[in-house]
Amino acid sequence: MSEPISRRDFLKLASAGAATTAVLTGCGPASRYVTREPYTKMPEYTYNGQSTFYATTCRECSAGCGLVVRTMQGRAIKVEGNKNNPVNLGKTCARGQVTLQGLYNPDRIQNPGKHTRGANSWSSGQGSGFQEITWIDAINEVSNALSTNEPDEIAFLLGMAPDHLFDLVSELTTAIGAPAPIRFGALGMFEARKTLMQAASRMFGTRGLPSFDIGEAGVVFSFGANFLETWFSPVAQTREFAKFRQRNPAGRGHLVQFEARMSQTGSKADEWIAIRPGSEAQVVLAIGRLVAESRGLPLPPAFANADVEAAAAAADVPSGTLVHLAGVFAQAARALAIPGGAALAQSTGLEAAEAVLALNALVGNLGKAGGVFMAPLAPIADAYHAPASGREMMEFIGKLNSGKIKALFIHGTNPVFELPRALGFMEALAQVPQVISFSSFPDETALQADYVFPDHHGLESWGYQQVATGANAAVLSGSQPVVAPFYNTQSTADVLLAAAHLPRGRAGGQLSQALSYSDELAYIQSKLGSLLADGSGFFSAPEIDTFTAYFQQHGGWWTMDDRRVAPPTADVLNRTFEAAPAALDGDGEFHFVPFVSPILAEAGANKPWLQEVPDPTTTVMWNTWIEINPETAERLGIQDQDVVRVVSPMGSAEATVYKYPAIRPDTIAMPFGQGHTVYGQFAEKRGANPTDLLGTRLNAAGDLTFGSMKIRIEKTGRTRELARLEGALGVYGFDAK
Amino acid sequence: MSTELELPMFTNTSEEDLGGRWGMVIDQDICTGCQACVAACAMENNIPYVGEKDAAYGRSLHWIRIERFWQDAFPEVKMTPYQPMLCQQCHKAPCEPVCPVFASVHSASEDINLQVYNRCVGTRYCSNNCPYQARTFNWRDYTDTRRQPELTTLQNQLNPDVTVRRRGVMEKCTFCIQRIRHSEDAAKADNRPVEDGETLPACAQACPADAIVFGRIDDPESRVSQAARSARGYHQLEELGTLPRVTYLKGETDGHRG
Amino acid sequence: MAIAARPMLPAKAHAQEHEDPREHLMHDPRPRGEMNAMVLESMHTAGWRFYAAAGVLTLLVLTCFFYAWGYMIANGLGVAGVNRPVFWGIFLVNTVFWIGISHAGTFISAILRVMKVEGRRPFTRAAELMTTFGLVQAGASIFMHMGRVWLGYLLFPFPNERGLWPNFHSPLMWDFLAINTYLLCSTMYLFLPLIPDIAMVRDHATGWRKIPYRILSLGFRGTEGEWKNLQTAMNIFAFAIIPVMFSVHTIVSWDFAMAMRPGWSSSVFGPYFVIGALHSGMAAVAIVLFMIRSTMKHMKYFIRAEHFNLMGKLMLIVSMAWAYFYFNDYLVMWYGGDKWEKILQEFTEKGPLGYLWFAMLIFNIAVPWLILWNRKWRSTPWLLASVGLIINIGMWLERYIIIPVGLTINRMPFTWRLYVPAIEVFLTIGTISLFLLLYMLASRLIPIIPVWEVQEGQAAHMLRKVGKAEVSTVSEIE
Amino acid sequence: MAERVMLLALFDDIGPAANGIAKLRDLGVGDESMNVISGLPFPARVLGRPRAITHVSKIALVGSALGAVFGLFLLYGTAYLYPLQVGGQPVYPIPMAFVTIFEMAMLGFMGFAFLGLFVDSGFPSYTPKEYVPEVSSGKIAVLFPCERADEKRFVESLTGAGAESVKPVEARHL
Repeated sequence: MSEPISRRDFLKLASAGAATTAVLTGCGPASRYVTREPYTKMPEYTYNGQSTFYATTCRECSAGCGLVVRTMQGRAIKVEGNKNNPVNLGKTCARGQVTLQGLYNPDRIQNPGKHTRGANSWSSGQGSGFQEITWIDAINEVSNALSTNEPDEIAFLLGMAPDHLFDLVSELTTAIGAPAPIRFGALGMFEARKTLMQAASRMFGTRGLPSFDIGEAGVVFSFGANFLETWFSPVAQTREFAKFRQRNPAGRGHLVQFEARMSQTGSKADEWIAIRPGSEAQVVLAIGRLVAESRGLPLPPAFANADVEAAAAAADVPSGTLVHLAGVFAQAARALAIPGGAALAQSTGLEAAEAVLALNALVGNLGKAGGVFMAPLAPIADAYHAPASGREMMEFIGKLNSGKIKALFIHGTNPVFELPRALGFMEALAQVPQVISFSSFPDETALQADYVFPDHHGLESWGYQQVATGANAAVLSGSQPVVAPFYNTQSTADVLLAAAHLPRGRAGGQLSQALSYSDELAYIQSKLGSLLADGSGFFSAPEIDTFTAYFQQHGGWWTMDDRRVAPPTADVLNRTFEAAPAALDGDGEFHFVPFVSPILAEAGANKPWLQEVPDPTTTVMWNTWIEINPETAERLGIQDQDVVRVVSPMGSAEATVYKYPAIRPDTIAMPFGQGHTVYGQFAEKRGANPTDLLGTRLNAAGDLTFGSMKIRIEKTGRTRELARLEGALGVYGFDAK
Repeated sequence: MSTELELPMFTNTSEEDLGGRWGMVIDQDICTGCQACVAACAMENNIPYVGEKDAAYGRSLHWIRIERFWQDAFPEVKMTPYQPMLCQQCHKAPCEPVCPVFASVHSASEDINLQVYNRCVGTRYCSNNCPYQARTFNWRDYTDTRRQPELTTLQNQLNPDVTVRRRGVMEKCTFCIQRIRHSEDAAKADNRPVEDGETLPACAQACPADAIVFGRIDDPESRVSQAARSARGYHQLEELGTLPRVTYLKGETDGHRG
Repeated sequence: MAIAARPMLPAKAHAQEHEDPREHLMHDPRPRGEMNAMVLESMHTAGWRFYAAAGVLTLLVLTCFFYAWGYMIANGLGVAGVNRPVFWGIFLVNTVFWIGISHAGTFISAILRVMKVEGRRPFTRAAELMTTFGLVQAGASIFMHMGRVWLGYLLFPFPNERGLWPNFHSPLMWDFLAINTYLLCSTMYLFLPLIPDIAMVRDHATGWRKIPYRILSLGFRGTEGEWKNLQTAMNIFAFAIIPVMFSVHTIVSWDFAMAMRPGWSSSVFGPYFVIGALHSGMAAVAIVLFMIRSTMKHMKYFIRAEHFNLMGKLMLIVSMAWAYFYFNDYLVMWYGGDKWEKILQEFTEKGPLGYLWFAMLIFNIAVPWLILWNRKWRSTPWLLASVGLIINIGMWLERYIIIPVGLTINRMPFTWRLYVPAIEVFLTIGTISLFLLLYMLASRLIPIIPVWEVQEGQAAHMLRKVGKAEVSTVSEIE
Repeated sequence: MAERVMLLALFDDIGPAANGIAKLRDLGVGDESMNVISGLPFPARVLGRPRAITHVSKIALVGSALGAVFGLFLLYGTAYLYPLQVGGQPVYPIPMAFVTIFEMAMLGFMGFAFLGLFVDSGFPSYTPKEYVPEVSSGKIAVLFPCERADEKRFVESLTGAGAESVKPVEARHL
C-alpha cells in the first residue's frame, strides 16, 4: 500500500477524466484514501442540495452492468446506468433500478452474530436465536475455522458475483491446500451454462462462453434462450435486440422462438413455435437437415440421422411448419441460432446445444457479423469460472453428507432456496458442524448457519466483476462504495484477510504470507497491477494509485477493441447425433416448465418495489402463479383465481391459476423467484417455489434437466385473488374475473 | 402564453400545429416490456408501493404501465406489441379544465401538464376525464412511517427533488420535470441552450432497448423530432384531439414473412 | 242514429261512487281553530314508538355517518371501494340520488302552486322539508367523496394566499354554485309559508316553548301589508325556483356529460337527469305522505286518497317521461355505433352486472306502469308508497349504472376493473338515517301541514249544483 | 289635543268585517289609519280596502342584477385576476358565463326577495304590538284609532255591523 493521497489530489486526478462524464470518482466515507481534513473543507458529498455520482457495478446478477449512483448527503438516491460501461452503455434493468431497496432494506442483517440453526431471528433479544458478537470475535471464529480444521475439511460456496471475492478465496484455498471454492447461482442453473460451455468446447475445442451477435443477424432462431429476460446479460442482449429490429444492416430482424411456454422473449418473436418439451434436439436436427437440403448443400453427418416427420410428431407441430422455418433460415443472409436454457435442460440438452452450434456452422456464420463468436475473456481472468453444474453440486452435497466437511463458508448464494429440494442440500448442511454465512439478508441458507457475518451490500462494497459475456470488449467492471455502510457489516474479503493475518495455528503462518494484502482494496489493486502495462484499455495510468482512481471513477476498465474471437470451424459438422427424444421423469399428465421470473430473478423477492413491478407477460405482482392453457383449464373445470396444486414425484406446490393463452395445452409453467420461507417481510411465506418439484436427472453435460418433469395438477377448492396490473375484464373479456 | 393573455381570450387560441416543447417517442417494435422504465420511474419519483391487496384491486401507483393484449388462440396466439402507457402530456388536456381548484394546470414554459399536489382536493374528476387512464390516486397514506414502520429505512432513498404525496392526492407522470428544470438551470448557468439528450426522464434513461426517446419537439433536428416523423408514428386516441406529446411507433411485423 | 248511453256494470259504478266531492279535503272544511288544534296535537304527541325510532336512527347516524366518515377521513379513501378506473363510486351515486329526492319538494310546491293545483295544499310543506333535508345529504355525500375533505374550503370562491381562485371552467364549480343556490333558496322557500303557521303556534304555545316560535315568527301578526309582502315573495320564489331546480340537476348531469367518456358525453343528459330526479322525488313524496299519514295524529283528515291519487298520476306521467328520455339516450348510443359506447352497452346489459340493468328497467318502468294506471290502486296509500319505494331503488340503481358501472369501461381496456363497494354501504345507511331523523324531529317542531293554506283553499272552494250533480268550483280569492 | 285610543274590532267572518270597514269609513276613519289583521291573506278588494303596496319585487330585481354581476365576476373577474389556460380552453369562455351568471342572478333574485320581505314588513320586530291570538284561529281583527270621546259611538256602530267584540287594546308582547 503506497503513500495515501489526499482526497483533493484524488479529485484532481478524477477531474482529468471528468470532462467526458459527470461521474466523480470517490469512495464515500468508507474510502481508505480519505485523510482527515478540517471541516472548513467539507467533502462534496456533504453539501446541501448537491448530488454526487459514483460509478460502481450492479450486483443483482453476475452480468456486471456498470452503474452510476446518485447520492446526496451520504444517501444513495437513484441508480443510473454507466454510459461508458460497454456491457450496458448507461442502461439498467428493473432489478438494477431497485437495488437501492436492497441497500435500505428493513430486513438486512445488521450485526455479526452467532445464530441457532432454524431460528428466524437476526438480532439479539430475549429468547432470540441470534447472539450479536463483535467483529473481532467474528474474525476469530473465521480464523479458528480456517486453522483448526484440516484443509480438506474446509469448503467455500460462493455466488456468481463478486468475482474479486472468488479470486481472493481461490488464492486462500490454494494457499492452505483446501479444495477450490465452488460457485453456484440459480440463474446459471436455469441457463444450463455448463451445457452451453461444454457444447462449445466439444464442437469448437475452445473453453469459454460462446457469444451470439444478435444485433446484426437477419434471422434469429432461439431455442429456449430467453435472452431478453435473465439469460447471461439481459440488458446487453436487449440492446442487441433493439439493433436487430430497427438499426440492423441486414434489415429488420426476424425472430423465431422455440419454446413450450411463451416467454417475454417469445412475446417479441415474429413466430412463436410451441414445440413440446423434450423434442428440442430433434427439432434442431430436423431443421438442420431441411436447411442443408434447401441450400442444396451435401447433407452433413451432423444432420444425417434427423427425421423431419418424427421431429414434427415429437414436437407436435406440423412438419410443414418446420419446412417453412427451415426455408426462412436457409434464405436468410445472416441466420443465427441460439441454444438456451429450457432447450438444454433436457436429457438431450447437450446434443441440442451442439446441434444448434452445428446449425450455425452449417450456414457458415461462425465468427462472422450476425453469427457466433467466443466471448472475450475478461481482463485479469485466467478463465471463465462458470457456476457449478448440477453434477458438481451433487458431488459437493455428497461431500457434505459424508461429514468430511467441518467448516463451510457460504457467500452470495442461497442454495437451500435455489437448488431443487430433491438434491437434499439442506439435509446435507445438517451434517456440517460449522456453517458460516456471509449473507446480508436473512435467507434460507443463512437460516441454517451457525454464524452470520453479514457482508456489505453491493453498493457499500469494493470489488470487480469479470464480465463473462455481453460486450464485444474485454470488460472488468469495478465496484466502489457509494455510501457508508448502513449497518454494522464488514466486507467478507476484509474478514477473510484479517482472519488470515491472525498469527494463529498452522494455517495462520502460511496464510499471512500467501495473502499479504493489507485489505480488500489492496488486494484489488494488486490484481489491477497487471493492467498497467496493457495499453489497449480506454484509459491507462503511470502508476497504480492513479490507475485505481480512474478505475473507480469510470467504474471499471475495458479494452477499446473488439475482443471476440471466431470459433475454430474445424469438423463441427462431422459429429453425429442420434436425434433421440429426451427422457422424461414423473408420470403426470403435463410437462412442467419452471422459468426464472424476469423481474424477481433468484434474489429480488425481498424488494417491495420489485414485488410490485408486474411480470411482463402476465402482469402479475406480489405472488406466484401457475400458467395453464385456457382450454386445459376449461377441460379441468379450473377458473381464474382457483388455487391448484401441482404435484411431481419430488414434491408439490400450490398457487393461483393464471389462464395463459400462450402455453401448450399439455404444459404447465411456473415462475421461480417466490416461495421464500424466510428472507424478510416482503418475501416471506409468499407464493411457491417450483424447484420443490424438480428431479435430480442430469444431462450429458451434468446440468439439471429441469425441463424433463411431468406433473399432475390437483384442485384445492380454494381461491385466492392474484394481483394483476391488467384489468382481466378488458384483456380476457367480461366473464373473466 | 403571456402574450396570448394580453387581449382577452374569448376563443380558443390553441392551434393544431402549435408545437409542444418537450416530447417523447416510444418505439413499440423494440420495446421488450422489460419493465425497467416502470421501476426507474418509481425510484426517481418517490412512488410508493401499495402492497398486494391494493395492487390486486387496481390501486397500484405506476405512473407508467406496459399494456399488452392477446390475439387469436393457441397455437396462433400472438401478443400485441408492448405499449408503455403514461401521461401523454396533452396540449389540450381533458383533465385540466374539469379540476375545480386548478390542481391540474398547464405549464406554459414546458407545455406539459402539471399536477399541483398541495392544491389537489381529490375530486378525481381529472382521472375520470383522462382518456388514457394515466392518472393514479393515493387511496391511502402509502408513505406514512407510523402506519408502515418498514418504510423508515427504505425512505433513505427518497428523491429530495420530488414531493412525497399523502393520501387523497392525485398524481401522474411529470416527464421528470425536476430533471428538465435541473438541466435548464445548468444550461442557463453556462448560458447555452439545453443540448439534445442532455435531460432524460428516468424511464428513457433506463430503457435497455432505448425504445423511449425524449427531447425538444420544437427543435426539428432533435432526435425525438426525427423519430416522431417516422412513417410508423401515431398518437394514442388521436381522434379525441387531445394533441398528445407522446408519439408511438407501431410495432411492425416485417413484410416478407408472417 | 244516436248512440244509446249504456249503463255501467254495478262493479264499475261502485268505483264511481268515490267521486263524491264531499270527500275531498277542500269540501270538508273545519273551523280554523279546530284545524289548528289538530295540527298542534299531531306535533305534540310522540309515543314510545317515536322515541324508539328516533333512538335507533340516532345510533345509526352516530355509527354509520359520523364514525364511518371519520374513519374514512383518517385512513383515506382506500377504505372505500373506489379504484382505477372506477374513480367515482357510491358517494356520487348518493349525491345524485339525494339531489333527485330534493327535486320533488320544489316541484310539488312551486309548480303546483303556480299551476294552482289545489290538491297540493296539505303536503307542500312535507315536500319542501324533503328538499332541504335531501340537499343536506347530497352535500354531505359530495364531501365524503373528496379525497382531502379537510381542504374542501378551497372550493369556495375566494382567492388563496397567491391570489388563485377556484376554476369556474369546471362543471364541479358550477355544481357547487347551483347546489348552494338551490339549498339556500329552497330553505328560504320552506320558511316563507311557515311564518304564519309559526305565528299560530306562537299564539298557542306557553312557557319556554313560546320563545323559539316567537323568535322565528319574526313578529308576524297578519296585517294586510305583511300578507301582501309575504305573498309577493312567495310568488317570486314559486316562479324563480323552478328554473333553478332544472338548472341544478342539469348541471349535475353535466358533471358527467362534459367528461370525455363513452356513455357519458351525451346531450340528452340534462333533461334526462331532471326527469330522473322528479321520478325518484315523486316516489319519495309518496312514501313520506304514507309515513306521515300512518304515524301522525289527525293526518288522515288532511291527507286523503285524493292526494295519493294525484301523486300516483304524477308518478305515472313522470315514469313515462323518464322511459322516453332513457330510450332516447339508449337508442342514439345503440344506433350511433361508436365503438366504445357499443362496448359499454354490451357491458351494462351482458356484463357481470347486467342484472342491475334489468332490475332498473323493471323498477322504473314496468312496476309503475302496471300499477299506477288504476285509480283504485294508486289511491291506496300503502300500495303507492311501496311503488314509490321500488321506484326509488330503481332510480338509485340507474345512477349506480351510470357511475360505477359506466366508469368500468373506458378507452383503455387494459384498465377495466369491477368496483366493489366497501364502507360506502355504511355511509349510505348513515345518510338515509340522518335524513329520516331530521325529518322526524322537524315533524314535531313545526306544523307539517300549512294550516293557513289549507283554510285558504277551503275558503275558496264551494259546491255548486249543476243539474242533478254537485260540482266543485273554486273562486279566485287569492 | 284629546286622548286617543286604539280600538280593535273582532269579526269572525269576512262579510261582517267588510261591512265594519265600510262603516268605519263612513265614520271618517281613513283607510290609511285603519289596519286589518287576519289569519288568512284576503285580497284587498274582498274587504273593500285599497291595495297595499309592496317593494319586495323591486328589491328582488335589484338583487338579481347584483347577482348577475357577481356571476360575471366569478367567471371573468377571477380569470382576469389570475389568468390560467386549461385544456386549451379560452381564458374568458363565453358559453360558460351563462351558467355562473344564471345561478348567481337567481340566488340574488330570491335572496333579495327574502330580504325584501324583512325590510318591507319590518321583520324581525319583537316590540309590543296590538294583537289578539284569536286572529290565528280564523277571526278577523280591524284595528283603528279614535278619540276617547267617540269610543262608544264606534263600538255601537261596529257591533251593529256584526263585530263580535270591540274593545280598546294595549300593545303587548306577541
